[in-house]
Amino acid sequence: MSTPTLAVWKFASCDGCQLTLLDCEDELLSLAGQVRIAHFLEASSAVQPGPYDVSLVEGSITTSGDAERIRHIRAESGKLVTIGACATAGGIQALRNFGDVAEYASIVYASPQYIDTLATSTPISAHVPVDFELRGCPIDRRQLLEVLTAFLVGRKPDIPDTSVCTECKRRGLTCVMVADGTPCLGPVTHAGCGALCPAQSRGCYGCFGPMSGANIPALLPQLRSCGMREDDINRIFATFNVAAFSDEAEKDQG
Amino acid sequence: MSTESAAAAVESEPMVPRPYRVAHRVVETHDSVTLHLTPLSTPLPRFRPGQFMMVYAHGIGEAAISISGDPSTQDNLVIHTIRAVGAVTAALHDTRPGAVIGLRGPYGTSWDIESAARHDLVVVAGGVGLAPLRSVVLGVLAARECYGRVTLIVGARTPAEFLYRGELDSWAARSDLDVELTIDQPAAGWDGPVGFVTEPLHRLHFDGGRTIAFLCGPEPMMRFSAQLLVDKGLAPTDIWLSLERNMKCGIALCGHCQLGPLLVCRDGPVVDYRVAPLLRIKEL
Amino acid sequence: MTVSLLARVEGEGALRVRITDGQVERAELNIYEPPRFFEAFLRGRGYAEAPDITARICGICPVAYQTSACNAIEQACGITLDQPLTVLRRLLYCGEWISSHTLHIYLLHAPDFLGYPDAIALAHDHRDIVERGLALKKAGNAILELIGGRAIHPVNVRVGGFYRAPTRSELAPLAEQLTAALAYAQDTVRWVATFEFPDVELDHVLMAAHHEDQYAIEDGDISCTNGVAFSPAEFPQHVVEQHVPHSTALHARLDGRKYLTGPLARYTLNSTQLSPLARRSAQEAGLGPTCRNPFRSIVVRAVETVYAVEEALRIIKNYQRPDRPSVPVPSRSGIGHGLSEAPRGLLYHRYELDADGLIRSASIVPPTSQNQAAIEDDLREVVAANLALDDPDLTTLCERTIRNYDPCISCAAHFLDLTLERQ
Amino acid sequence: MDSPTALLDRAGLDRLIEVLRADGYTVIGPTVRDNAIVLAELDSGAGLPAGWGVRTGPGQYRLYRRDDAAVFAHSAGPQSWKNVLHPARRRLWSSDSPDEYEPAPKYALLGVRGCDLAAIGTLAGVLGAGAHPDGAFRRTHSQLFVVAANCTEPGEVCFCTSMGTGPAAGPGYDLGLTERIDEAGHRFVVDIASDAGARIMARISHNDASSEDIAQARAQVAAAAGRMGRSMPEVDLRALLRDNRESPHWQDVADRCLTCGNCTMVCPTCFCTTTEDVTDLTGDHAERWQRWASCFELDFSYVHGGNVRQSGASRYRQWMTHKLSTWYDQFGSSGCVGCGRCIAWCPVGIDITAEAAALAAGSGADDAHR
Ligand SMILES: Cc1cc2nc3c(=O)[nH]c(=O)nc-3n(C[C@H](O)[C@H](O)[C@H](O)COP(=O)(O)OP(=O)(O)OC[C@H]3O[C@@H](n4cnc5c(N)ncnc54)[C@H](O)[C@@H]3O)c2cc1C
Ligand code: SF4
Ligand code: SF4
Ligand code: SF4
Repeated sequence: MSTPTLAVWKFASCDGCQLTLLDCEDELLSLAGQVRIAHFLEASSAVQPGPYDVSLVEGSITTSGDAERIRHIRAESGKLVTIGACATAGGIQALRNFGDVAEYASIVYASPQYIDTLATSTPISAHVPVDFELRGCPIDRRQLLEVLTAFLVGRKPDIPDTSVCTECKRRGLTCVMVADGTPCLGPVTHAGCGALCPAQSRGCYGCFGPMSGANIPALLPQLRSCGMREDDINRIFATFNVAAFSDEAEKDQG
Repeated sequence: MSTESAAAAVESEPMVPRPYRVAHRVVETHDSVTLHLTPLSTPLPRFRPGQFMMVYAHGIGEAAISISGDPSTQDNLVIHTIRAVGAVTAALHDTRPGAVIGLRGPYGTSWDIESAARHDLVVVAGGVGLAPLRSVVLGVLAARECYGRVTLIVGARTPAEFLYRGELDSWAARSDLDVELTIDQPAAGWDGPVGFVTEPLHRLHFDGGRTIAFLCGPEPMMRFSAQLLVDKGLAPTDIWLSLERNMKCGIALCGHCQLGPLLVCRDGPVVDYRVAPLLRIKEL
Repeated sequence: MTVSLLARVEGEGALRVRITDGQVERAELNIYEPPRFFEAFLRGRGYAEAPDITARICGICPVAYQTSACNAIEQACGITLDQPLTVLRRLLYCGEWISSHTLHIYLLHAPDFLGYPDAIALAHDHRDIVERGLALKKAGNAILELIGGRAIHPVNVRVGGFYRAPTRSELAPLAEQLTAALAYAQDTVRWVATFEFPDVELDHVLMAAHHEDQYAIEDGDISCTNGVAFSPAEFPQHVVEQHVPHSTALHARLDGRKYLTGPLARYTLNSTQLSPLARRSAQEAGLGPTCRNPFRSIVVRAVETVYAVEEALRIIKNYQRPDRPSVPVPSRSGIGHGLSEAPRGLLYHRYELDADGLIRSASIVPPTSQNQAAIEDDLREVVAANLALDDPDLTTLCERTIRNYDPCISCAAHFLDLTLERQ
Repeated sequence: MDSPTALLDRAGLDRLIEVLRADGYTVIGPTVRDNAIVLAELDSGAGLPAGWGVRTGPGQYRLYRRDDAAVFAHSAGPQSWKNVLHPARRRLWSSDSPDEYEPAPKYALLGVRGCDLAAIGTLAGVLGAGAHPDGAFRRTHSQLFVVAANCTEPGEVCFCTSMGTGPAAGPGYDLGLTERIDEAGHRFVVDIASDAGARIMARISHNDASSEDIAQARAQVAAAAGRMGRSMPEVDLRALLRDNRESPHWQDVADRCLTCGNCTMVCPTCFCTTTEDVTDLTGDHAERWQRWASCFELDFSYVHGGNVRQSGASRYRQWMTHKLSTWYDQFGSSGCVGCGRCIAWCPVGIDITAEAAALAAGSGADDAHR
């Protein structure tokens, strides 16, 4: 069997998710022994042409040029895995989907006439078929390794689509919502981080986006009784996974 | 206490797979193969028809797979027919002779062909549902004289999707076995009956009280067939079907396979049709 | 000549140089990063959200964003941190310096000096060296993970301090890892000192944070090599950003001049405040009290890594769990300015808050956009001095020139436009 | 209840911990961490939650300072003995050493209440008593030393009386303590229920328990039975749930339920697990792990083609019906012991007793709401 090739691509994003790959200090060199890293600009100037067995895609689509580029990448890729909230849900920049882009541009740029950008920030899956979506802002290192190993050996990645609460309890943490009255989005948020925030006595703020079938309306009264105001609640759902949470909330309404 | 011997301890580690070698691999259909497996260490206990094994593909995972071999032989061969639908089954499907896979089992309840002696039998299989029922047919044929009329009805989506095609033809050629093959939709080169297994079931006559039915296939197929047989006078306790639920352990430890009061891996997979009210409840 | 995708920089950018009749007509660093509009999103958000939101501007230096945001908002709300909390913040920041510097040294920059396309190829021939780098980087990440919860976008930072302060015994295991890391960091200085450095001296004004008592990391005032010094609140009066048409990037200017922030600036302005060990390392590596050779920035980063590891060890040794993890922050209307020394240079934030604690306006000036004008200037000079080289060699040289600055394009992205005409 | 008795003072309790540790036991008991009383290894009696009490309610748990120094006067916290006996994650097998297993730790459990002692028995019925028992559970369980604590301080969400598991600890312990604090001091009436218990007690200086102390201890525990914060409706719960599989009330609960799985995780008897088969990057080294799973997880019921239990209603029904009804069919007992954890630790305070009452009331009317 020839060595499988891995490519890493970037769209609108912070680089954090691809950095996660370089943060696999213990595994990086052995990974490099298992796969040929054929395209990873953040790490290498040696670029090899496609096709690639596995492509990791970071970032969201925010320009027409990028919408074109992702199609090429899809065509060159065996498995295409999106990494992170940007690529999977449009990221924080998807807030523009709910606002006026021209106005945003004028806030940031002195000469907004130079700026040409799509009115939306959309996930990769809105443009091309995706084989696997890895959640998180940023993704979790262990989950990234799990997905890579699973694809290398042909296994189904063990990435449970359940609540952060299940991880919180498995870790033996005390619920911050019940014991401290701290608002927490854990019950509606996709597992994967290992309940990082509750471990720091903080409520989850949903950076992994909603789990499937999240019952968001049922959580709202509890958030209110933990002292959140209506606009606080609206904002906490409208951050790193704004588009995904608002889709999930719509499903609950419908 | 820790004085337990290591062997005894491993005995009580029921989640540890036992290595088996793929001795022989038969391609059945475009997505199904039959694997003949021989033990590399102490063989697992003998099986009864309808029981299953947890089959492990190295590093990929486990799947519950029925045993399809002949219950009347005394060798230690384990036969499985596997349809590739996901990661584990695809990996098992792709193994080659010589490869080593892991087995745990046999687990679960069985089709009690001994108690069915002196009865007429009707065996109804849909798709891979024929895999466990092959053991029933082979077991019955090994003691054919003990049974009354034996009817085998097998449905598949297309002619190319019948398992054990050669064997089915040889069974069909026997005078002591009525074999009815049917496919879902008309297909070129097929001059047999077209329709679901319920068609022949509907057409044929069965003596309620004298007949025992063994069913395996998709759940709706089993429900319709069983209901038809009840309508034809069979008692629910004479209709035996094999259920399928998510299984992680196969030994009543993991909780995944619950169907109301039943742990399908332990109280099933083979159950009688008194299970009907449970099957009717949505999302149970 | 166009180098159309820069490798081994954070973010994606391109460099374009136009040479007409043997003259460098244009040298541009184009950044492909689509705009993400952070300043716009921040309007109307609660002040407490700023650290988490701005962290997402850059995955390489999230602590820098979180810290500058906290500094600015704490100033706006009129609070000061308890001393132990400031120290904990510095410890967290040391983690980011160690991890980010090591990333740059081993994975991005060193391959240039040794003629490898990347660290993986380097590991083929020198596995022990790359493993040392990874172990050092891991020690930095261990600090970030222990205090922050995770290395990228830590979850434990809040305006006013932390959500939870670690206990002394939780920190203790870090000391062991860092003690080993200190040796690796010193070896790193020795290693990079053996590289060959072209002889270049920059004459830009250098600007860095400066703190009276310590090598400035998590806070400070500003000082410049031309003698100008000012407080964070005066930053807008001195630094003005222009949206220049030729590159569409916002270029920052200090009192109308190009300037540079980053390791060279920090070292040149503050090197006397480094620990004796770090100073000794610097000396052994051939650095004087100042350094203006951008190729040697890799040595400065290595020296700063020694310092950050030592500093982290010192803080852990003296650590007592603070009485409270954070200082309460009452909301009030006001304006606050905050800065800190991101690994790549000075990072400035300014927020205007209303009485309910909502952000009315935000502005962020990251190091890369401050340095961009100077980088382009350098490029032009490098190209002009090396016109004789053939295209591939010139390309490599230009890339190296850019990587000297470790430009973080993600940081700069919210100022930059993708749809530059390219031909 | 005719076992021999003794009286220990507070220092005697500390000594008990010392002696158990000296005997090679890892002593697990209550201690304060992160605003809750959790179960963790105790180095000494100093780790006990002296003077801490808890106030609980649906979705509520708060520590408070008591005005005495009681160490067992608190009801169930976020963890149960399940965390020790059936850990959240455990390696089952490794391809490198397929025949090796880790030796079972020797645990002494300190402060096990009646409800929780019953729960340990229930778990043993599931994991240790079938045709293919869980080896690690069995080994750990078989060498347990259990110090029970009869409950004198039931909480707002407790209903062990309804389930017949408390407040007095049932059989299955080695030593049973009843904590007493009055003018005569802080002391524990000890029921010595096993030879192992007697051997340990023989090494600790103690007094005889006066008949008055014994009588008062018993009376205190009996009185606690009347102070349960909650109770189950007095109907045949097994039949109630069996007959209500298609009740519209399930949808009513589903509207409130987050399907987050907290109730199953805190439940001392919820035993469900998922198997993870993993490899390293090379694919050569394979391991099998087990972790707690929850019937609230969507893919818990996955079969090729989809999940059997999609709706929140069906998942809540599965959980509650299993606890109160189908557990009898499967394992011959109730799956619920009345500890109240699922009520306190449900982030939105769904109350199994109130839901049972609503089902019993027939229509599944609104009185299930708080
Ligand atoms: C008692 C019993 C006997 C079976 N006999 C056979 C047989 O003889 N031949 C055959 O081809 N198939 C049989 N199956 C079905 C087979 O177990 C599934 O197709 C297989 O588990 C799918 O696993 P996968 O990893 O390939 O697929 P995926 O779809 O990737 O499944 C992932 C996981 O979900 C679970 N799962 C998915 N589908 C099922 C299912 N239908 N039943 C139980 N768990 C499931 C398993 O834990 C599996 O590992 C039987 C199932 C049961 C319960
Ligand atoms: S998902 Fe978050 S961490 Fe990942 S690239 Fe986007 S902003 Fe960065
Ligand atoms: S702290 Fe949050 S994640 Fe943890 S159990 Fe409570 S609600 Fe769930
Ligand atoms: S707890 Fe929530 S916000 Fe925190 S890291 Fe995990 S998913 Fe993100």
